[in-house]
Amino acid sequence: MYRSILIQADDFSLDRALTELKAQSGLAGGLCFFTGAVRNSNLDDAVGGLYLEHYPGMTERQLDQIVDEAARRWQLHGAIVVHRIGHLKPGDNIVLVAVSASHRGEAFEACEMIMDYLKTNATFWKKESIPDGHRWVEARSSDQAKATAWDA
Amino acid sequence: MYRSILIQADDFSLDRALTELKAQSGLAGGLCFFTGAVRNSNLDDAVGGLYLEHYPGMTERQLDQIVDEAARRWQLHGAIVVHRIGHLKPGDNIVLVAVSASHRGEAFEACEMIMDYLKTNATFWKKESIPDGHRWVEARSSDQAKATAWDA
Amino acid sequence: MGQSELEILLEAPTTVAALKSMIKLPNGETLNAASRTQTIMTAVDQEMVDDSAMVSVTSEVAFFPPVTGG
Amino acid sequence: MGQSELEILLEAPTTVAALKSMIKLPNGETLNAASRTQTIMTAVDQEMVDDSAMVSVTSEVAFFPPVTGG
Repeated sequence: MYRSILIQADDFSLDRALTELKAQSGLAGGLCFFTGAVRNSNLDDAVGGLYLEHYPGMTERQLDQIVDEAARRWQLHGAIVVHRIGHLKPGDNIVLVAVSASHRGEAFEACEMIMDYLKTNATFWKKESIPDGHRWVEARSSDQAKATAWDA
Repeated sequence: MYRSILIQADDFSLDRALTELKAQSGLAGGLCFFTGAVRNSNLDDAVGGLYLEHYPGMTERQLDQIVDEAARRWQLHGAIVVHRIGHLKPGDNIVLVAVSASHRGEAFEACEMIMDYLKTNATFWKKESIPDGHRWVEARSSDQAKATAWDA
Repeated sequence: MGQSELEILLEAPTTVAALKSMIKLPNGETLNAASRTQTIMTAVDQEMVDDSAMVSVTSEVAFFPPVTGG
Repeated sequence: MGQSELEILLEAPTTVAALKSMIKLPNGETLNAASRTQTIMTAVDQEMVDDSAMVSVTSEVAFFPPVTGG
């Protein structure tokens, strides 16, 4: 199974990810992509931008373990995870998860599981700019619930 | 809610769909994309290509109704459906479904439901080239089961 | 889809089932008989319907096998 | 994450819980006390662990709040 895990300041391209998955992982019938983007508000405050930090080394290893777990559960052809760090503006892309599989159900499930685990297990932190200054974003209990649901 | 439904011979771009959804439907936090591609084998036969036909007029209307149904179930910002027709080679893109929503769970579910309904309710037919000649592709009962599951 | 077109003059509205018994396939079997061994879907005026649906004298009716797009 | 680094010389392997009681926050509270009111996650040698995990004398240990990427 093909995999690529990248943590980078630069933006990514979905079309390039599609081409890469097709070239590297055979002719999969179903490809699912998720992109998270910076919203312009949070908790009723206007958000001017985000600053994204990670734990170098550990984060890459965790993303790798998350993809391992998806590959254990479903027959995947390939998976790409790209997560951006640094300063981002509203509307900017934050994260890309792309998964290819023979059948669409597997591609959808694996892509969503990787996102749910990434949200709760990968060491990234967001600081947002709001009218009052900056604040570290707090984790949502709904994200924890979504991740835990995969273990049920 | 923004929507775009296209049936065309030309290929599509996921990056353009992402840009379009962001521009047309506000700053959604979660965007899910599904792409189906032509596989190079089916039922143990090598597949040299596909020919895709549709029922002009009816197909567009059905895709519109499928997006209506998704919009009734989830709070979506936008949806794009592009389905190709005509001659396609192994590895070529067939279909794109792109959905934006405030939260990722809605984007994933709506995207998958649109695909499952499209598979069973939209009037497209595939003819595949195999070593022996051509054959019309038969519907899979698993697709019917997936679509029906949304009504449970 | 190996389409063929056929114009049927109806004197009065009828059901899809009745219409299917008026149409013969090249092998002589009626569409109604054929639908016992294979799935034949019906659209009336470009909306998917079942056998009990009514067909008006001006309707566009299409019969086709299960769809396989996506 | 408002990181700060700290080198602690351990004479013998110990648990995460014991280590948390040795570290004081700027407000004087130990990390152990603070974890009663907020979630503090721990990684030992870049693997997420719970309070019963062992810390060797050469371990890299990190404490941080719940993650918020994606």
